[in-house]
Amino acid sequence: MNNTKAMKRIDIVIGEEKFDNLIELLSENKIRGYSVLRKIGGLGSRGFRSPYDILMQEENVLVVVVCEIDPAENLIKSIQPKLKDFGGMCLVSDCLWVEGPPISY
Amino acid sequence: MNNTKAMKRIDIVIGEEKFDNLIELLSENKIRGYSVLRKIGGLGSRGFRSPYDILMQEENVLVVVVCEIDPAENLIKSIQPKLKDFGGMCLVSDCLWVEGPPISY
Amino acid sequence: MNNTKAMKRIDIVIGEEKFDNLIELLSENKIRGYSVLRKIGGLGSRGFRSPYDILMQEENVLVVVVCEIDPAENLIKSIQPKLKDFGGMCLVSDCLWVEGPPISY
Amino acid sequence: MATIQPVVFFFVLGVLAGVVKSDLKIPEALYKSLSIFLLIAIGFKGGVSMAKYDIMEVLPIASAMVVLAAMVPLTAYPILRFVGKFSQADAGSISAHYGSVSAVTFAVGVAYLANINQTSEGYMALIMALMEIPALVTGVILAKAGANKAEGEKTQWGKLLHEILTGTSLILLIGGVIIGYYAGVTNNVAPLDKMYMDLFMGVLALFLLEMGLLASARLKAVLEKGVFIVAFGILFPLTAGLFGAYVGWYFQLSPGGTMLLAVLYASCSYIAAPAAMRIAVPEADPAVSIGASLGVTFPFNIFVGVPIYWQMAEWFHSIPLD
Amino acid sequence: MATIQPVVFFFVLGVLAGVVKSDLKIPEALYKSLSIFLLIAIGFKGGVSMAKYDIMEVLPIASAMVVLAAMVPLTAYPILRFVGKFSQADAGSISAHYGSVSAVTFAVGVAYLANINQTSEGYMALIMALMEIPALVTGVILAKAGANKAEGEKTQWGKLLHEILTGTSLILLIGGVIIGYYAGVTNNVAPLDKMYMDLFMGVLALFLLEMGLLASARLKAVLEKGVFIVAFGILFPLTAGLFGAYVGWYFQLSPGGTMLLAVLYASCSYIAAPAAMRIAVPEADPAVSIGASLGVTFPFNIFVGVPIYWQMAEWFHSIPLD
Amino acid sequence: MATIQPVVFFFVLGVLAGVVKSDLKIPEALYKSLSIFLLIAIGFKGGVSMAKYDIMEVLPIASAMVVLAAMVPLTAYPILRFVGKFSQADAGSISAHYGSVSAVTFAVGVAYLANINQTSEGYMALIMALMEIPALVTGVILAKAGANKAEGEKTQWGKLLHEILTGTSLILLIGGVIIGYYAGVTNNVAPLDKMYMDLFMGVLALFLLEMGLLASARLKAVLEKGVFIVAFGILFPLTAGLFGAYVGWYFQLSPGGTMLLAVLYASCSYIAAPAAMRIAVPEADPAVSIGASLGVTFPFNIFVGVPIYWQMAEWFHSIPLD
Ligand SMILES: Nc1ncnc2c1ncn2[C@@H]1O[C@H](COP(=O)(O)O)[C@@H](O)[C@H]1O
Ligand SMILES: Nc1ncnc2c1ncn2[C@@H]1O[C@H](COP(=O)(O)O)[C@@H](O)[C@H]1O
Ligand SMILES: Nc1ncnc2c1ncn2[C@@H]1O[C@H](COP(=O)(O)O)[C@@H](O)[C@H]1O
Ligand code: NA
Ligand code: NA
Ligand code: NA
Repeated sequence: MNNTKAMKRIDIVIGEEKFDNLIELLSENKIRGYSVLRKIGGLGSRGFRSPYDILMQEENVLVVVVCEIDPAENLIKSIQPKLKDFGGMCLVSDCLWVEGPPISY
Repeated sequence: MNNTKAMKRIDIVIGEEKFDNLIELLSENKIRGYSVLRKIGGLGSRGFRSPYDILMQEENVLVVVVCEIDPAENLIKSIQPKLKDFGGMCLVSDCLWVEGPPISY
Repeated sequence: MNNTKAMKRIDIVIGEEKFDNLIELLSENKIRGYSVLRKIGGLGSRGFRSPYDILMQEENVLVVVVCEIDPAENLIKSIQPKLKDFGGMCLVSDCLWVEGPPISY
Repeated sequence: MATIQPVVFFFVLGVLAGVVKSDLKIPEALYKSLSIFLLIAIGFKGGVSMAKYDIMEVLPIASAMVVLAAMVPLTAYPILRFVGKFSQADAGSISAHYGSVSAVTFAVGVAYLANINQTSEGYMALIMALMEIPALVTGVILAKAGANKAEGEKTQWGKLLHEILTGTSLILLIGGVIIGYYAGVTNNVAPLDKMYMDLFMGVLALFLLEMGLLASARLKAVLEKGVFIVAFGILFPLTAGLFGAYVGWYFQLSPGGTMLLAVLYASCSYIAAPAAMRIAVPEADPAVSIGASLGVTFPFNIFVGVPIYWQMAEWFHSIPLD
Repeated sequence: MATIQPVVFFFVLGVLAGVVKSDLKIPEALYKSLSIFLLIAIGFKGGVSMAKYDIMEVLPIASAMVVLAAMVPLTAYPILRFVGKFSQADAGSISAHYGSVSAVTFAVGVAYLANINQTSEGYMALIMALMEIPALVTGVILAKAGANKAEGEKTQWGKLLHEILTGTSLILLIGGVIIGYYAGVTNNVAPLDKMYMDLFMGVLALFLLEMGLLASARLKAVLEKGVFIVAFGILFPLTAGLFGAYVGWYFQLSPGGTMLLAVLYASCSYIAAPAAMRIAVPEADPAVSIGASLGVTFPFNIFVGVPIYWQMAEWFHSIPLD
Repeated sequence: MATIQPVVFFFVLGVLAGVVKSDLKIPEALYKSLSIFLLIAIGFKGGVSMAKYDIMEVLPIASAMVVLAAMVPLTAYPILRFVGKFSQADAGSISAHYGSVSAVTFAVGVAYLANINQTSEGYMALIMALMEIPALVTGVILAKAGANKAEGEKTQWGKLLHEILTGTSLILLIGGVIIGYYAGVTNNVAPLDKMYMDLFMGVLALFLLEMGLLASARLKAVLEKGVFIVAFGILFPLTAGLFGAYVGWYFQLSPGGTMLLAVLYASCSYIAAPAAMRIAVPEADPAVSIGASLGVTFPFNIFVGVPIYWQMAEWFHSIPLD
């Protein structure tokens, strides 16, 4: 497609309690743009976190980072050793960034 | 990319009232990991569900399942006949799972 | 995969204050289905919007549009000139729509 | 006539905030919390004052008033269908909205009575809770009767009845009535009244503020639908209120109770009815019914209607019954 | 025996709403706001009435009652492990839940006393706040002692202690006690009591409504686990309550205070304990412990237990101490 | 000097909870609900007591005090720019924050007066509502005047004025004043006071708890910015307060009103000003201004400032005016 740029999209789901650590890691990697979605439930190796259960107080966070291919690889490399502690999941996929907005990647 | 594994990502958006049915279906399919996002608005065949309208009490749920290619195909097969009743949408796309965290797929 | 249809998925993240403009643009483009996620934080060219900070009152909205390839290209074309004003980001990626639910694209 | 109560000006404040596009927003959780509070409080208060009545005497009268409430949608339907030219589905759905009730309009009526030092029968809260049943069922029958059903499209009566009978407002109102009744009979009202009676007006104020914000957003949509629906939203409740006042007087309610029955017949729903119609008559357009209900009739009732219904009640009561 | 207080029927209402699958939902923000309110109010009220005591005299007695509370999980564990055949982790975790306390059960006890015009020692709120510490620590030791640890699995004592000592309930209860004490001593209770004392019962009612909804969802899960855990959920609190009543009487608490100590020993946690166990004993299954606590013991305590603990307190106090 | 009021210790409790990293969290919806309540309550209470005044007499004095408030940012700016070496944008933005007001600090002042049995002019609430206008406009002018504008960068005056004039706090305060005034004049205060007057202090307590949590998170950021901004955050409000006390005394306010004017001049905004500056001066760094305002000046004012402003008011009033 015209006026688009091939980029990597990284989706990370982790427990809320690790959010600060992840953000720090992103800023060490000089990531200049990401989105954060809160109050996410789910099933994983640590069991079910119901998004409807108000007694269970654990929630997940989804952080979506879109960046160029090189920084993406570097980010993956520096995230990978921490994933065991973070839990959750980390996905990489391809996308096209529609050019136009101020560059925040 | 190194240390990654090719997987399928399935995004399902349905009305909240069908959530329990969907979860049951996932567990029948032995899905071991998914994420749930609540309070989603949208436009679909049943009209507009505004995420800002506090009188409209219907909300959608987005369930993201990441799994290996075989279970993904099985899941799709068993979800498809129910989609008419569920409404909403069901997408499949490709992604890479960054290895490291406890396996929850 | 059987019973699926190749589609485009467009992810748009913008400030809440531009939401109405975006929805108008979608309906001008005769888009018949989208999902809206609210209360999204993030980092971008306008700085950090913490999803945990209750004093900061700005939030982002994520709108996901899934549609056929032609309308997607048209949508991109008509969105692009407005992106500078909208800020945020606009991504395009490929996906398969699992057939079955009432067609809302 | 009494002065307008301060509490309704909170509605005006909400409308103004909406019109000038203020960034004022009532959190959704607050809105829901306030409605839970109001429903419990209305039920509880009613139950406490029901403790003074003999239930066996009350039930038949109350049932009659509930059943007669079905007249409201039955009257609304032909007007909407044949004068207003609405589709069968829309006419049925709007009828159901106007047959059903608005707990907040009722609350404004109660506040009005308190203001002019009038009392009313406690079981009006119970009547309000039950009135939704015939109204919604009648509305759905009107919307569906004789219509050619497309293949696979069956009215989900089971689901609908479940929705009506287990709806938040019915559960909380009736629960509040029973607990209030029990508290009244066992002389245990005392510590609960600080919250569910003393704070009633203050909570109503906040709720009306929110209603104003919501109404200002809806009014535009309904004005676009033309003058008929606006006229209907004003004239129909007056008629229904007159009928309610007549029924109340006929069953020898106190003037206060008569006025509240008029308010119930005249008021219309913007919460329970939309939810039920979405299930039973999904082909109806909620924008019209909610817009007329919330954008036109609700403000009309709380400002102009309530004092008029009181006049009607007084007027009937000036007629010697025997 | 006094009549059942109206407030507990809000719990029944919540259970019923859950059972009939009503669309009634208490917003999460309301649930959290109400618990913040209740914790502050319980602490504040306790602090105000503590202002009448000499703290130096109170502290040793209070400490003794807190330390003795560790007996509760120590007794629960062998029953769960060897009679109930639970795994070490589950038995430890459930023990911690039953050793810990439920502020809402305590609140129902306080309401019961108010209803029968009995007073109690203000420092019971302080004891409640502190009791969680020995209960949770003992529970974790039981769950872990002697177990073969898999590589890399170390009990995170630091994190656990931090979780316990800075948990919401401990912070708000102790904060409330101190501020209430200060307000009492400086004669400044006046404007705060309108909220934290007068509204207590009304807020408790709303909270119990929510608890009913939650309990109805949990009960099913626990019933599936078999009859043992249900029997445990009823018989164990009776035993713990008896022990609490004995300890209270031994330390010469008033009858009201004796009953509240019985309530504390008998009640079990469904908020603080699950949070702590998730950190310290992640291999335990929370469905059993929360289910038993919320689905069985909590309703048992507020309906049947509280009056019985009062009987126990009266019974002990009919024994001459010297 | 009076003892410190218990209510401010809720702020300390919140700070402590933040410092020990407690899991205590105030739901966002509660925070927003409490601020809506406080703004309405402050306005309403002011309106009720304004009903005793002749509005035509009050308006010119009130306007003068509002206009004179523009002196506050005009004084702050050169200090910040030339002593503090802040950029023009930052100096202008911080000036706007300090020229603007904090409704919660005002509420603590009102509570202080109630505590020492002093009254004040009801129209102070109106002054508070209006003061934001000159403060924010002046701040933006200072931030922008003479600066070379990059291409396409125009101050969005229209948007800014809209934001200021339709902001939540202005709408709710003025709405509350008008409704309170109407209730006062028509003798209809009665049922609303149970909520908006009696519960004021209890709600303020909860709000201060939240403010403490927020302030503890902000303080760290501001301490990193160095000693100047901390000193400014303490010394500047003292100066502004002195000026306010002088103006109040000059216009012959009561001692209580004089003190409240000092509080208004001395307090600074952490809600309305940040929102306005984000639109008008996006290049300013909000971390400094909110940090100084919430982390330094707010706690200073509620603990130390308020009693000092009362001393100032008393001191001026010991001077014979004629
Ligand atoms: N590279 C990126 N990856 C993910 N989200 C982004 C990215 N850039 C911007 N965003 C999102 O878009 C919002 C607005 O961006 P901006 O207008 O550039 O401040 C941010 O707060 C993020 O939520
Ligand atoms: N296969 C998966 N697909 C989607 N989400 C997942 C998957 N595995 C884990 N998650 C998410 O990550 C969270 C934490 O995972 P875990 O640490 O493995 O319990 C879960 O609660 C899910 O929200
Ligand atoms: N084409 C689409 N793109 C994105 N989301 C969609 C699309 N179609 C439907 N949805 C989502 O699915 C929900 C339910 O769809 P429906 O059952 O068709 O009304 C909508 O409210 C949207 O959130
Ligand atoms: Na009606
Ligand atoms: Na216990
Ligand atoms: Na100021």
